[in-house]
Order: sequence, then C-alpha cells, then structure tokens
Amino acid sequence: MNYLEFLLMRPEISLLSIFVIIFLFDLMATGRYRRIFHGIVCLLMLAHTYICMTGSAEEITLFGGMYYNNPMLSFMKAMLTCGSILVILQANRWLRSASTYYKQGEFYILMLSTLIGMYFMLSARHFLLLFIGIELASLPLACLVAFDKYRHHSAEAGIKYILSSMFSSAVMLYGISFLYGSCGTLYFSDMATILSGSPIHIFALVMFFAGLGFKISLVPFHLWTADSYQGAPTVVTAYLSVISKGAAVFTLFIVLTKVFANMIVEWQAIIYILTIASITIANLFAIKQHDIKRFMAFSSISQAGYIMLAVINGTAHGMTAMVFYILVYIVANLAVFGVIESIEHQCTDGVKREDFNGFYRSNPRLAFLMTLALFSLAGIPPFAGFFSKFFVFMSAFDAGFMILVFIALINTVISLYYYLLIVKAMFINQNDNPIKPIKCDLFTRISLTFCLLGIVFLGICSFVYINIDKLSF
Amino acid sequence: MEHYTSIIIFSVLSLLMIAAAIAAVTSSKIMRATTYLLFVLFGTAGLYFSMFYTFLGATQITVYAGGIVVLFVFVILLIGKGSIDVTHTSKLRYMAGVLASMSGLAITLYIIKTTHFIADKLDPNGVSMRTLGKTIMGTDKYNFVLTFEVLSILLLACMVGAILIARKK
Amino acid sequence: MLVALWMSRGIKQIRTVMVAGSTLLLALSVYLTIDFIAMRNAGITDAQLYTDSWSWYTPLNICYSIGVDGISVAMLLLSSIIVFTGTFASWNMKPLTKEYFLWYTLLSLGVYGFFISTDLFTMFMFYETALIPMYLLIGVWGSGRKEYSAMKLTLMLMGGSAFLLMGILGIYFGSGATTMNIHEIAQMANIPVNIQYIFFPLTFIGFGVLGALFPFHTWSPDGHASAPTAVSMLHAGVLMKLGGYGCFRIAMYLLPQAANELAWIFIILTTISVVYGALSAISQTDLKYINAYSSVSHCGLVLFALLMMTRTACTGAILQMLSHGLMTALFFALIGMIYGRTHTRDIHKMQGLMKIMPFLAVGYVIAGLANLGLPGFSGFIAEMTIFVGAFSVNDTFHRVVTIIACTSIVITAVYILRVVGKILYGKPENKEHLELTDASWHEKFTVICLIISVAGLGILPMWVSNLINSGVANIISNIQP
Amino acid sequence: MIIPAEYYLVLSAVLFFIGVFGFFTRRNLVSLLISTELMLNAVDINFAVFNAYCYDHLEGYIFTLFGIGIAAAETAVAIAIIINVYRNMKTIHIKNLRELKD
Amino acid sequence: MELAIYILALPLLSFLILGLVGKNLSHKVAGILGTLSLMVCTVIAYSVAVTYFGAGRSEDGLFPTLMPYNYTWLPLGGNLSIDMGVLIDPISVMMLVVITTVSLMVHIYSLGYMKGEKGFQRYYAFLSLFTFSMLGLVVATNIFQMYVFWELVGVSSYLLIGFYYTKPAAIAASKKAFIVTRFADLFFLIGILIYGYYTQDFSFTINESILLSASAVLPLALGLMFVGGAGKSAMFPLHIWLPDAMEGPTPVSALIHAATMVVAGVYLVARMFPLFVGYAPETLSMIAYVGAFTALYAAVVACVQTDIKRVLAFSTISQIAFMMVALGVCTSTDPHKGGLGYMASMFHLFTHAMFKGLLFLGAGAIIHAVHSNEKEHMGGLRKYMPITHITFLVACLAIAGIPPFSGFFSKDEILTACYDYSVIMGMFMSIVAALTAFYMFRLYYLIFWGKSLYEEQLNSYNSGIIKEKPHKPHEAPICMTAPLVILATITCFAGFIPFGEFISSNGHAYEIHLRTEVAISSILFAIAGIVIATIMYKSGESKLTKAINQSCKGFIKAAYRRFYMDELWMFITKKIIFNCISRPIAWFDKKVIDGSMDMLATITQRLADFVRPMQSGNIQSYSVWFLSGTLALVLILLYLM
Repeated sequence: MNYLEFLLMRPEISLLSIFVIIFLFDLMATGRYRRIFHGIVCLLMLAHTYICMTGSAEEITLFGGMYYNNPMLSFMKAMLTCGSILVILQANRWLRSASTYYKQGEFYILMLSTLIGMYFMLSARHFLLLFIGIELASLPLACLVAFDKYRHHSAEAGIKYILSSMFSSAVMLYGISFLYGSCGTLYFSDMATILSGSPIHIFALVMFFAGLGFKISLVPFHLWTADSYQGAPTVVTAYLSVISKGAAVFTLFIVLTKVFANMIVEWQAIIYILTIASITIANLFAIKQHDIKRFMAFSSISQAGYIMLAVINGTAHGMTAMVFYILVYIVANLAVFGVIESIEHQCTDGVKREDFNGFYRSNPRLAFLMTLALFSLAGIPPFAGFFSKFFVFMSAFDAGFMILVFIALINTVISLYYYLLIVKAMFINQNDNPIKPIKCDLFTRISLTFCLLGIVFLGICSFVYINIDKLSF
Repeated sequence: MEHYTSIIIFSVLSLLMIAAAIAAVTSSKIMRATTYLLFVLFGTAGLYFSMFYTFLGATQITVYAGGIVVLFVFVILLIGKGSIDVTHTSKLRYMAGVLASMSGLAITLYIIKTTHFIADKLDPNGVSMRTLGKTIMGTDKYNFVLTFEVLSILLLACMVGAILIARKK
Repeated sequence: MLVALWMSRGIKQIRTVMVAGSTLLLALSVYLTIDFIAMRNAGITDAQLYTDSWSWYTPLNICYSIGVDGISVAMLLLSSIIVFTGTFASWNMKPLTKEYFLWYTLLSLGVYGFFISTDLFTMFMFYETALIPMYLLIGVWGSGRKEYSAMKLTLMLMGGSAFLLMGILGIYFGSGATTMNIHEIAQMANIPVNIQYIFFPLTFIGFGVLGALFPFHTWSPDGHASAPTAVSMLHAGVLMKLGGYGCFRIAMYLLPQAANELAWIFIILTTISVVYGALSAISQTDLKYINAYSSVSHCGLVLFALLMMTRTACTGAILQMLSHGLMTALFFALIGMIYGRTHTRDIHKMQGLMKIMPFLAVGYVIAGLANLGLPGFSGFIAEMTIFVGAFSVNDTFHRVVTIIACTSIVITAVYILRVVGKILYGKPENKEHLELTDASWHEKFTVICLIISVAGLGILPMWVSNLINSGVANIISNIQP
Repeated sequence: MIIPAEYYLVLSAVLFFIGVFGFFTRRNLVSLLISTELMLNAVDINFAVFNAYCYDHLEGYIFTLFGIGIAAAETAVAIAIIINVYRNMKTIHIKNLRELKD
Repeated sequence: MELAIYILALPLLSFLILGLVGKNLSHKVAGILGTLSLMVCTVIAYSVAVTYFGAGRSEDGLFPTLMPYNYTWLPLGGNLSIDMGVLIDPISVMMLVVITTVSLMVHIYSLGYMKGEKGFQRYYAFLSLFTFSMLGLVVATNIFQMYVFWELVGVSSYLLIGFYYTKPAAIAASKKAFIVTRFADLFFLIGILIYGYYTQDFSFTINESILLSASAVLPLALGLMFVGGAGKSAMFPLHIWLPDAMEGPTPVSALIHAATMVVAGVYLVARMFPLFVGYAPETLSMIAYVGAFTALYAAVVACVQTDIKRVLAFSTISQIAFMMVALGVCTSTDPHKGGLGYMASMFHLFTHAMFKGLLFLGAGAIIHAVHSNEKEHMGGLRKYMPITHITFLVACLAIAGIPPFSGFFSKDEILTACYDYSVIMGMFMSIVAALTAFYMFRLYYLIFWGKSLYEEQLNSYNSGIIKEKPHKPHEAPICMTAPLVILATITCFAGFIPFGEFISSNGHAYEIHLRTEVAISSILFAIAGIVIATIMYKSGESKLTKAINQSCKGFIKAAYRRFYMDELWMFITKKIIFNCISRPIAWFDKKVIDGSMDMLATITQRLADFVRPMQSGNIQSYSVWFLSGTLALVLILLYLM
C-alpha cells in the first residue's frame, strides 16, 4: 500500500489541484473576485501546462501497472491542456453573458473534470481505468453540451449526446467484458500476449472500437456528431471537436498498439473501412451543410478519417504523424470556432454559411484568419495543415495502404470544395447586410493569435515535428 | 435435488428476467416499464447471489433498485402526462430495430458458442470483505485504489453537472 | 520575402512596393542567368549549380534543398519576366488592391519555389502553394462565371495534385525511403519497374492536369476566361509550365523505365490535345477561350515533345515552355486590355479595333504572328526544335504522331487569323467603341516588355538553347535506356 | 450442479439485446434510459460471471461494482438532461426531438 | 561578296525604323527613306553580280559557290542545326538582281501610287520587310533558312494583301493567302524533317554517300517540299489564294504576286534541282504534269476574267507553271542532254519578273486612272495614257512570245525543253502559249481600245443624262511612269542576255541557240492567238465574240468561276473542317469532357442527397446505424478475412 504513488502522477495531481482550487473559488468568491475568475483560471491552466511539460522526462509505471506516463504522454496531455486553454480563452464572451455568468464556475469544473478523464484515458493501462476515464471525459461533457439550459437546441443536443454516449459505452463495455472473459485480465501488458484474433477477440475488438469510434466520431458511429455540435454552445462544440476527439484518438492508438498488437491485421482492416467511410460520407454531408457548426461537425468527421490514416500505420512514425496532425488540427479548428464564437451573437438561429457573405469587407482580420484556418484544414501549403496531411498520407503509404491513401486524396478535393465555399462566401459573395465589424475581447484575441501562429508556423518550423518524433514510442 | 435447485432457480430467474425485460421495453406505460426494470434488476442481484457475490448483489439492490429506479420514478412523476410511450410508430424503423438487435443477438450467441471458456472456478465461499477491501484500496497489481479515486471524481463531476442542468435558476 | 516586405504598407504604396519587388526579382533572375551561363562557360559541369540544402524534417528525410540547372534558370527568368509585367498589367486592380497583390505574390512565390527546389516534398509544397491563390484571384477579381471557373480550376488542379502526391509518395517509398532529393533518387535508380508502372501514370497525370493534358484540360478555358489579366498571364504563362517541368523533372527523370514503356499512351493523349485544342479554338467566339484552347494545344506540344525523349525534342519542349509562356502572357495581357475597354470578349461584337486602338491592335497582331510560329519570334524556334527532335525518333508511330502534331501549325494560323480579321480589321461598327482610348503607359510598357522578350528569344535562340541543353542532356541521359 | 457459465452469458446476451431492441424502438426518453439500464445491467452480469467462473483476481467483480456506480452517474446526468428537455419542450417524446437534423 | 550581307541588312533596318518610328515620320520622308535604302541595296546587288560573274569561272569551269557568312543560329542536337548565312551562286545572284530591281521599281512607283494613303509608312515598312525576307530566302545557305524566310515572306505577303484592313475582301484574301500557303508549308516542313533526318544535314550540298543511303526517302521528301513550293507558286490546286491576293495594293501585286514571291517555289525546285534529277526523277515528272495542267487551267480561266488584275493573276499562275514545267521536263543535269529546262526556267523567271512586273505596274497606273479593276470601266484608254499604253503593249508582246522581246527567248527555250521531253508536252505547252497570247491581247484591247467609258459618260453628261461630271482618265505621274519605262526597256533587251553563260543546270556555260522549228511554230502560235484576240476584241465585243460566248456559255461561266475551285475549297474548309470537325469538337469539349467533369460534381451532389436521410435527427436510427455498423464490421472480419 503505497499511496505516495498518487503524488507521482504529476499532471493529474496538478490538474486535480486546480480543479479543487476552482471548486473552492467558485464556492467562496463573490462579486469583485468573480470578475477575475476567467483570468485566474487561464493563469492556473498555464501554470499547470508548465508543470505538465516539465519534470516528467522519465517513464513512470504506477499502481501495479495500471497507470503509465512517459514524456510523449505528457506531451499529449499538455497539448490537450493547451487546446483547452485556447477554448477557455475563447469562452470569455459567452461566459460573461447574462445567461451563463452565474454558472461560470461549473463550466470550468466540468471542463477540467473531462480533462482529467482524458488524462486517465491516456495514461490508463487497465481497461477499468480506461473506461472510467472515458466516462469521466464524456459525462460532464454531456452537461456542457446541455449547458445553455434554456435553449432548445442545447437541450436536444445534450440528450442526443448523452443517450448515444450511453449506448456506445454499453456496447463498448460489452466488448470489454468479452475481452475479460477470454483473457482473464484487463491489464494491457498481460492482454497483449494473450490476444490472438479468435472470433471472440474480433468481436470484442470491434465493440471496443465502436465505443472509441463514437468519441472520435467515425462513420457509422458519427451520427450524433452533427446534431450535438450544432446544438451545443459553440465553445463546447469546439472543445468536443478538438480536445475530446484528440484524446480519443490518442487512446485508440495506444490501445490498438499496446493491447491489440497481435491483431494488427484485423484492426487495420477496420480502420481501412472506417476511414474510407468516414472521409467520404462526411465529405458528402459537409457539401450540403449551411449551418456552420454543423458543417464543422462533418468537417471534423472527415478530419478524423485523415487522422486514422496515421493510426493505421501503428508505429512510432504513425504516432508522430498522428500527434502532429492533431496538434495542427487543434489550432486550425479552434481558429474557425473562435471566429464563429465571435460572430455568433450577431446571427439569429445559428451561424449560417450565408452569414459569412461579405465577411471580408467588414471584418478583414477575422476573415483572413478564418481563411488561413480553412486552408490549413484543407491541407493547403504553406500552412501547417498541408504538412500534417502530407505526413499522415506518408505514414499510411508507408504501411502499404496505397489505395486508401488514394481515396483519401481524392476526398481532399471534395473537402477543398466545401472549405472553399466558405472562403468564397467571405471574399466573393456580396452582401447588403454583412456582419458588423467585431471587436474581440482580449482573451479571444490572444487565443486567435496563438491559433494563427500555430497555423502559420507549425508547419514551417520543423522542430515541433522533430521533437514529437523524438518522443514517439 | 440439490443439483437441480440451482438450475431451477436459475431457469426461473432467467425466464423471469427475460420476461420482465421484454415487458420493460414494450409496455406502453413508463411507470410499469420501470417496475419491470426493477424486476430485472432484482433478478440480476439474484444471479449475483447465485454466484456467491453477495456484496455485489447487495450493491445492485441498493444502488440500482434503491437509487436509479427511484430516480426514474421521480422523473416520471415530475413529467406526469408525458410519460406515455407509444411503441408503434414507424413500421420500417421498428423492423430495422428488430432486425438489428436480433442479428446482433445471433452473432453474439454464435460467438459465445464458438468460444470455449474455462469455467470451473466458481468459489462457493464468495469474496471476503477483507479481500474486497484490499482490492479496492490497494495500490499493487489487481488492486484498484486509483480507479476508485477516479470514480469518485467522476461521481463528483456528474453530480455537479446534473445539479447544474436540473436545477432552476 | 516579398510578402513580408509589403504586408505592413499602406494601400497607396502597394504599387511602388510591388514594382520594386518584381523589378528586384527580375534583376535577380537576370543576374542568375548571366552568372549561370558564365559558370557553364567556365567549365563547371555539375548538374546543378547554387545547390544548397537544409535539413528540414529529418525523420522523414525532407530537406529544403535548392539548386538550379539550365532548365530552371530559364524558367525562373520566364517567371520573373511575367511577374514583372503582370504587375504592370494589373496596375488598376480596383477592389482590395492589397489583397490582390498579396495573393499574387504568394502565387509567384510558389512558382519560384517550385523551380528552384530539388526536393520532392518542397517541390510539391510550392506546387500547391502556387495553385491555391488562383482560387481567390479568379474568384474575387475575375469576371464572367468566375465562381464556377475558379472552383472548377482549383478542384481539378487539386485533383491533379492528389494524383501527384500519390506519385511522389510512390517514388519516395519505391526508392527505399531514404531521401527526398530528386537527384539522389535518380542516381540510385532503384525503383522497381512494377512500382514505376503504377506511379508513372499517376505522376504524369498529376502534372499533366496542370499542363492541360487532353481529357483533363477543361479547367483551362473556363479558368482563363474568368481570371483577371495578370492572373491569366501568370497562370497560362508560368503555372501551366509547372506541369511540363514537373513531368520532365519528376515523372520522367525519376521513373525512366516506365516512362519509356508507357510513353506511347501519353503521346497519343498529347497528340490529341495538340490537334484538338487547336481545332476547338477555331470555333470559339470568346477571345480568352480561343487563347485558352490555343494554350491547351501549345502545352500539349510541350508534353508531346517531352515524351519523345530525345535531347532535341526536350530542349524544344523547354523552349516551347518559355516561348508559350511569354506569348500567351502577351496575349492575355492584350486581351485583358481590350476587354477592359470594350467590356466584351465576343469576337462578333468587336470590329475595326485597329482604327481605335492601334497600339493594342498591332501588339495583338504581333502576338498572333508569334503564336502561329512566325520565324523571328520564339514560337518558331521552339516548334521547329520540337519537330526536328520528335522526327528523329526512328519509328513509324512517332513519325505519324509528329506529322499529326505538325498540322497544328496550320490550324493555329487559321484561328489566329480569324480573330485578327474579325476584331482588328474592318470598320469599327460599334459606336461606343469609337470613344475608346489606346493603351496607357503602363500597359504599353507591359506589352513592349513582352514583345521584346518574345522577339529576343526568337531572334537569338542560341544562348537560351545552350542554356537549356545542358540541363536537358543531364536528365535525358537518365531517361534513355 | 453448477450452472454452466454459458447460460449466464446467453442470458446476459439476451438481456443486452432486449435492451438494444428497446433502445431502437421506444419512443420516450425515459424508456430509452430504461433500455440502456438493461444493457448496462447485462454487461455487469457478464463481468461477474467471468470473474466468478474463470478467474481468480477480482477485476471483473470490481468492474461490475464500479460499473453499477457509473451507470448510476450516467442515469443521473441523463435524467437531469431529460428534465431539462421537458422543461424546454414540454415533452420527452423522441419525435419532438428533431429540430437538429439535416 | 561581303557586301551581300548589307543587302539583307538594309531592308531589315529600314523595316525596323519605319515600323517603330514610322508614325512620327512624314509620308515623304518615310517613302524616300525606304526607296533610298533599297536603291543602295540594288546597287550592291548589281555590284555583287558584276563582281561575281566578272570574277569568272574557277578551274573546273564552274562559278564557285561562295558562303561569305554562315552562322549557327539554333543548334538542334546531333549534327543538325539551323544556320543563317549568305550563299552566293549563280541563281541566287540572279535572284538578287531580279528582286532588288523589281522591288526598287515598285518602291519608286509606290511613291506615286500610294500617295496620300493612310498608313503610307506602314506600307513602306512592310515592303522593306518583304524585300528583306525574299532576299533572305534566295541567299539561304540551307533548306531550313529558306524555310525561315519562306515563312517571313508569307507573313509579309499577308500583311501587304491585308493592307487595306478595313476592306472585308482584303481581309479575307489575306487570310486565305496565308492559310493556303501555310497549309502547303506544312508539307514543306515535313519534307524538310524527312530530309534533315536522313541526311543529318539541312544544307544543299550533301555528299553523295549520304544521299545514296537516304535515296529511298528522298523522292518523298522532295515531293513534299514541292508541295510547299506549289503552295507559294500557286500551282493547281493550291492556286486559289493568288487571284484573291489581288486585293492588295497593285504595286504589291506586282512585286510579290507576280515577280518575286510566287517564283519562290520555282526557286526552291531549282535549288534542289540536283537532288531532284539525281534521286527523284519521278517527282520531277510529276512536277511537269502538275505544271502543265496548271498552265492550261490558268490560261483558260484568264481568258474569261473581267477584272484586269485577275487576268494578270491567272496569267502569272500560268507563266509560273511554265517555269515549273521547264524544270519538270529535265531529265539530266547536262543542258545538252535533257537538262535545258533548268536554264530555260531560270531565264523565264528572270524575264517574266520584268514583264509581269511591268504589266502589273501598268495595270496599277490604269486603275489609278479609272479607279476600277473591271474591264467595263475601261476601253479606249490609249488616248489618255500613252506611256502606259506603249509599255503595256511591250509587255504583252513579251509575254505572248513575239521576238525580239525577252519573253520570246525564254519561252522558246522552255518549249524546246518540252519538245525534248516529249512531243505531246511540247505541243501542249505551245497551245498554252497561244492561249497566253490570246488572253493578253484580249486584255490589251479591252483596256486600250474600244469605246471609252469616259467619253460615253461625258456625252451623257453633256446631254444631261447624268449629273456628275465624269472623272477624266489621266496619265500617271512621273514616278509611276518612270519604272514602267525602265522595265519596258529591260523587257525589250533582256532576251539578248546570254543567260546560259551564267546559269545552267550543271553550272557549265551553255550557249543559247534557237531551234528554228520550235521558234517558228511558237511565233506562229502566238500570232494566231493575237489575231484571234484582235478579231474578237479590237473594237469592243464583236458579233463573233458574242456568238462564241453564246455557244459555250456554260463553259465560259465555269471558267469565269475558275471551275469552282474556290467553292470546293470553301466547302472543304468551311463546311467540313469548321462545321464538321471543329464545331463538333468544341461541342464535345463543352458537353462531354467538361460535362463529365461537371458530372463528377453532380454525382457527388446527388450522393450527398442520397446519404442525407441517414442524418434524420432521430437518435434511434443513429443507434441502429451504430449497431449495424458494428455488426457489419464483425461479419466482415469474421468471414471476409
């Protein structure tokens, strides 16, 4: 019984302490202090990121192999945290609005708890911990989705999310139960040697995959995505589409390579099918969308498909490509959501593509940022998205999936089409009544600036990638 | 005879559970469905008992029957007249549902059938509370203090969330 | 570099900065050309000069490596001339001037980068960099069905680059995934033949789309028709050359066996594009469409010549790239200027422009003559080199296609003269047109610069030809079995 | 006689898919929740059975135990949201929950 | 000899000056500048000729072939390269003289003719350009250089024909001329390609062994080159552009479409003559037949044309055909043994250039006077334009082959060569010669004799039938008549030049001697033609004429419409190429290819609509998809892998 081991989980503990601080602050603080709540949270998170990034240079295995941390995982956690910070920064305006102001504290608490859940998803080396991590990462998220209590859409999105989530976790649990039944243990390291690819293993693998596929929103497990994204508060949508998805992808990669290493043929086949389905179907849907958040939902599904191209590789190489892709995806997607968030209050009934008509004339900077972000998402050089996409393709190609790469590449053309539709709306389409010039608040501005920097420099400066590569395992 | 008691108990229990489950998903009154669910949950507790997992069975009854079902009842009462479930709407979707779940069942049964589980370890002594306690609170392998703690965070977060959503301004 | 230079400037100064920048680039590339020739004359025979390489993405063997040989020097020169003149051609670009030039500069950045890279990745990156600004340039500042055209152009080219990326990955992994450097891959020459068979067509089509290869050319007429003047110039003048250059530098150079085996398919396609483009041009009524189809035909000739895989033909191909680049830029510049005045490009609606705007009309006649391969202009030397080179492949198939391709010069004459006759000659009938003015000074400057370049290349082809020849020889020796 | 483990498994499978069936066909949010409870319950049975019949350590046991807890948490959140839905729309019928769609 | 380069440089220079800054010069300065530079040119050309022929023959009895300049212009890999240089040998010197002379005359003449025209400077610039290219063509050191200038000649011809660019007919004519010749040039180019590939050289002097090895393809190559030549020289059926080309200013017609450019084809064949004789005799015979047919065809058509320039144009075609025939009937390089035609052809080229130039310039003067091309507006002009009348008559006599005018001698040599080849060919060509005499005198009488339109109009003006006072025809100014006189003088005496001394098929001196029977018969034929013409047209249209017209109305109409060759070509180009090929291709491009690309987009959109119901908003159907997907994956993995 060595409870000191808790203290060795640096990122988790530090995040947990912030969690507690915020909890207490929320309970105690009044009036004046509440106004600086947002700033305090951001600072705390920054400090936490620092802690997370430093000092965990060595591998740690704790609790009899249940918990594992190494620099790469720390990096992933830091990435997720940074992403969350960006989201929180963007949330400022929304949180200060009258309908949300009083539940500001809850927002942070729920968000941080999901983040903790993701940390455990990444670090778990036991299915129980993994499962609890996943639940911790999704249940509070359901609350966040339904956060705008008095908006129909938010409630509807919330119920759709929670029910789908429950359904999928039931399915996943069922799969895990069979894994347990056939392996006798749920420790990753022990299971890896036992799994051989017999029918029950395949059955369990698919069910498990479905559970994570739900979180990553791969086709055909994606159908909740659009509705929830559209209905949820924009900040939450951003969080869902980026952080939650990223964590799930990381987890999937880890589980597949650590647990199902022997079944690589099977899971590669799964990914193969799902990737094609995801990219293609999501693209088809995205073409027809007018609501921007809904559109971004499909875009994110298709992006998830591209991420899978890196996962399918299953080596350190693939991991690097995947992490890098997600990193780039985080900044680009958050940039888009940042813009959406900034203009949202001017649009009744959700932001539509048409609302962007003439956007460039009225808000050149935001439109410019948005364009860059969309280009990055579409994989246009010299923005970071190009690099990440290239590496992803490379890793899938390396694994020998040429046809898959080819199909994905053809799909990039479709995806370019719909991204360009927005660009077109902003630059080309005329509008008598465009969105009025917006002055973003400081927090949003910081966040967007970071996104912009990321979009522009992540690709051109190769050291990020190289360092990730060094960390990969 | 002893041999057969367990099997009889099991068969009765399982038939009851299946019947209750079917009733729970078909009954048009939600309150009744909840009651049927309660039966299933009790039945499950019975199964746990039959595996000599008494603590588990007890938890099942306490948490599920005592907690969750009460919640259900609570919400049903709250909602009142909205609580009628119209089962038959779209035939197509209904059939799709039937088809999907039946084929799922078929596949699962097939998988269970083809797999050979080495199932001979049933320990009539059950699990001692001491072992259980150690397992939950231990830090070594096959001990679960970490998950226990994380679960507590989960419950806390869910509580916060649920209250947030459910409470009025 | 240029981007950073003027990002911060005010609207009024944009022109100044742009002119300064493009002049600087032009000067640089002229200097580069002279220096390059001097070095060659001094007996330096390395395949590439000014090579440099910075490791970029080490784990993936991606380097930012640059270097030039005769071909790229020539192409750089071409690009800078056109960028330079294009700046003048877009003197009065009205809405969002700054943005226009920003994208314009990004586009040229991509082009320059492409020509100097010797690394597959960077090359591909610059290639795509050059493509995307087209969308906005056409979409925002274009005319006619600009949105449709812009979208079509972008999507088709991106589709092409999807093929291309496949090809590049195939080459990289086929050669053992140890280097992305083109020359190193070429030297290793270890790509298995069956892999080459898969990836040669992919790469070739990938670049071919940009080079307006027959069934993939349809972006070109619409795109050109809708694009603003300078963009048409740059696009037809330089960007389409990326296709030919890439086909040669990557597809053929790195996948020689497959290139030899599969060339016939593409020869047929290119022959079709040569004749087909020319024939289509005959019955068009929109000036830009005519020129766009003419570009299809001429660019087809470039690919055609490359596929002949003889040194002469390939030299001719590069010459044709230069020549077509300059000519077509001239054409588009003139068309843009005419359109800017008459607001129509329908040849039936214009008449007797020679009387109204003599300068532009004379320029147009000269461009037309250059285009139909008049000796003394660049078109002639390029075409002749190509035909002589193509004819020297000794088998019936090549002979026949060469002769078929030759017929394009007659067809070219037909459509050029048709246009000249229709719009320039005759009596001006449209009353409104009588009021129109002739070219302003910056327009004149543009036209004159281009005419001088075209004629210079046509009258003194020797030095360019020699310049190119060394580069071509190097590549050809790798291709020929 | 010890009841074979497979019997339990079959039972749990049947329960699970009855839950699935319910989830597919019911028209009321609470009913859906009930169906989900059935599914989760079936999974719990699985874990317990495997642990009881096959393996020494208490992983399955603990899993079941925690699973019950998680199910409770999920239900709590779901019910909270259902209440919220009801508050917003005055109904908890699925067919009314289709404002968000293509 | 080194001066020869200036012959090229001067016109080019004057073209550049006039072309670039011409606008700022006054008409006079521009005209004089152009004329002066050409005058210098002419002087140099003559001096070159004098020094060249004066230097005498080298030891082997030949005039040396000199190449004072030859630079590589464009290397083509291997041994091939396009060179630019100056080649001096008898025929090129002869051509230099011819071109500069006629060109100078035209330059001087144009000072008067084009006076006051808009674009006067442009006109002179184009003339200079043309002269430059034509000179470049004749001094070409290799076939490719020839091709280069060949094209330039084509373009300058295009520009000059289209000089009146506001006239639709001129535009059409220039376009037609260019495209038809360009079409022929295509074959020329292919011929060059074949030639160049098999001999690995483009030059005219290639050693025997290489030629022998390439002998299999030489007939083909040379035949193709001839097609190119036929295009420029307006051989049937590529002649259609020449009559239309008369839309250009008349001096231009004189220079380009009578004297110089159109003989480029003849010059080409003459240039390649040793090869033709040595390796492609069949091709040579083919040339003869084509030439003979063309000669007859053009002569017949010329008999019924009403536009005087058209008559001259067809006459030109016919005469060039004579030259072609002369070359074609050669069977060896020895002028004594069947190689006479070469010399005859060159001789005729020389004399024809002079008298046809004269005819055109005369016609120009007439047109200048009456402002019309049609014969109806002419008649009885001899009173008003005496100088023109006399010079025109001289030219007519020359072309008809009446001694002692130059045409007689050269034509006589041609006929002799024809008779040497075969009697039938000789007879045939003699008849054509008679026709020539007939139509020329028909023209002559129609213009200068008969009723004067002016007088008729004056009468009706005086009697008040028409209001306007008619325009009185007047003699041309001095700068127009002077060239007429000069050329007439040359025409009178050129026949006595011992042409064979300078030029013959094998390079050795050949003494021209008239073969009596041929000479007499040809004179008789010519006189017969003249007499018939006199009877028919001396004083207007006689009854006989009308009777003849009546009796073969259909034939005459057909001949007037040039036997519908133009219509045929129009049918082929307009209907078949434009409507049946180009249009469908454009349609195909728009609909099928473009359509298929758009189709991809449409299909994508349709698919998008198709999958749309998936996103029904119903959470249960979502879950059905979820589970079905999972099960499908399980099944796939279990059974398909």
